[in-house]
Amino acid sequence: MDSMIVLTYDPLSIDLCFEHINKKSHGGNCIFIGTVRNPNKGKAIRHLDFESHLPMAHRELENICDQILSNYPGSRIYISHRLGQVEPGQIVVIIGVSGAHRKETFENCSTIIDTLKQTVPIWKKETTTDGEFWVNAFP
Amino acid sequence: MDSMIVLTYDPLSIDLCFEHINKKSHGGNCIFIGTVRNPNKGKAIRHLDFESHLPMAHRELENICDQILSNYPGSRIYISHRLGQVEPGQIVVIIGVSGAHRKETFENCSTIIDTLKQTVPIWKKETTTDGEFWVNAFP
Amino acid sequence: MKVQVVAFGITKDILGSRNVRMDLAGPVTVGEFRLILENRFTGLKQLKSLGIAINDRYTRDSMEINDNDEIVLIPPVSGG
Amino acid sequence: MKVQVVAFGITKDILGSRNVRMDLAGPVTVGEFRLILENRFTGLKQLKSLGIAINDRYTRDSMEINDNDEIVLIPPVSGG
Repeated sequence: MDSMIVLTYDPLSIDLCFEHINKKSHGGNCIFIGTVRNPNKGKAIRHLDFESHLPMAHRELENICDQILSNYPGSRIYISHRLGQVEPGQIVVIIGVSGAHRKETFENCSTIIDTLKQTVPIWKKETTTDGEFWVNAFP
Repeated sequence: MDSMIVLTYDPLSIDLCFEHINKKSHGGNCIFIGTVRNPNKGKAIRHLDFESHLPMAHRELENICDQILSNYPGSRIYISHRLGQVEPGQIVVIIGVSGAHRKETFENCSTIIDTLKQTVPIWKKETTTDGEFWVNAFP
Repeated sequence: MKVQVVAFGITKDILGSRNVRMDLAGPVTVGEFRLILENRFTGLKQLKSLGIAINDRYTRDSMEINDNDEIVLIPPVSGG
Repeated sequence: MKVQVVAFGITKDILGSRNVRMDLAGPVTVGEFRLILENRFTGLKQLKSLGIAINDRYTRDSMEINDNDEIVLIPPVSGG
């Protein structure tokens, strides 16, 4: 299986990501790890809450993987995103890509996180010392 | 300490890398992991052997870190490279970069591994089923 | 015609519930449905965008809504 | 004038040893030293490049070598 997608309320694991993407015929593995930043844009973050519409999120993430695997056959991809409440410093998202050439692993890993942020039905609510805010909801 | 450099005969640890670079004020962490590829360019690899001139390698890696930290103050950088004999599938190098913005973590991580391969006094000998070869020695 | 509306993110707060059952009079397109919804829940008008999926597929405004469709509200996403 | 040569990577195989002690007659630049070395160890001529560091600093060919310098041979690097 060349791609693995994990949407979970449990803590994410970088080791599981590397275990999935590491392949003897590949020399390069790029992993992006997004964590809860505090402060964020000047606001003191207490925690974040993530929710997702799981069937559509899975399908959208599979589309992203298929797109990359069709351009870079044999790549391995691991995408995991945390759901529920996440504390400052904890991991929100792990994207891992392995491939024969390191340049493409950087590019594909970067493309996946960019696309995930733009198209995948996952929503983030910030709880700050000033209250609760759904991120990116308003113009 | 914003940068950490580890040149070691022991197995490398992705967890130690993430532990060093993860910082609450940073949201983005990019980690590149290079492993021993087998086969490599059509040759069946038994193992690799790495040696280094440690004082110059450390100084050169510190220069690379200083360069990035002067352009992106507050970034955290972790560079580790394995020495001695390394088997197919095992980790040779781990480069981790964290920063406020994810774009720069990808770019800086990619720059570090490119520069390491070009300038740092580390040498790799391939032991294949055909014999032993110092990589990149001849035109 | 009855439809089930499922609201995520900020739309759940605006509708006051994850699931809202609605009665629609006669055939309605996605575009018309969005207007009906925005009139009933005016907070929706302030969102940066409001995608509508039917039976877990993204839609165009010209698409017809059918009886018993599950309509998912997709406010601006913010994963990662 | 005596210098200590330290050979890494393929240069260790060509010199037959990690450390080689050499006697040089009179003042010698890095460029001249490279020629002396390549004449004694002809395999060095085939390398893609051969950097020379003195006391752990990279050098230019015009630099003078001093008595008791440690001279490090840097064949093409291949880390990562």
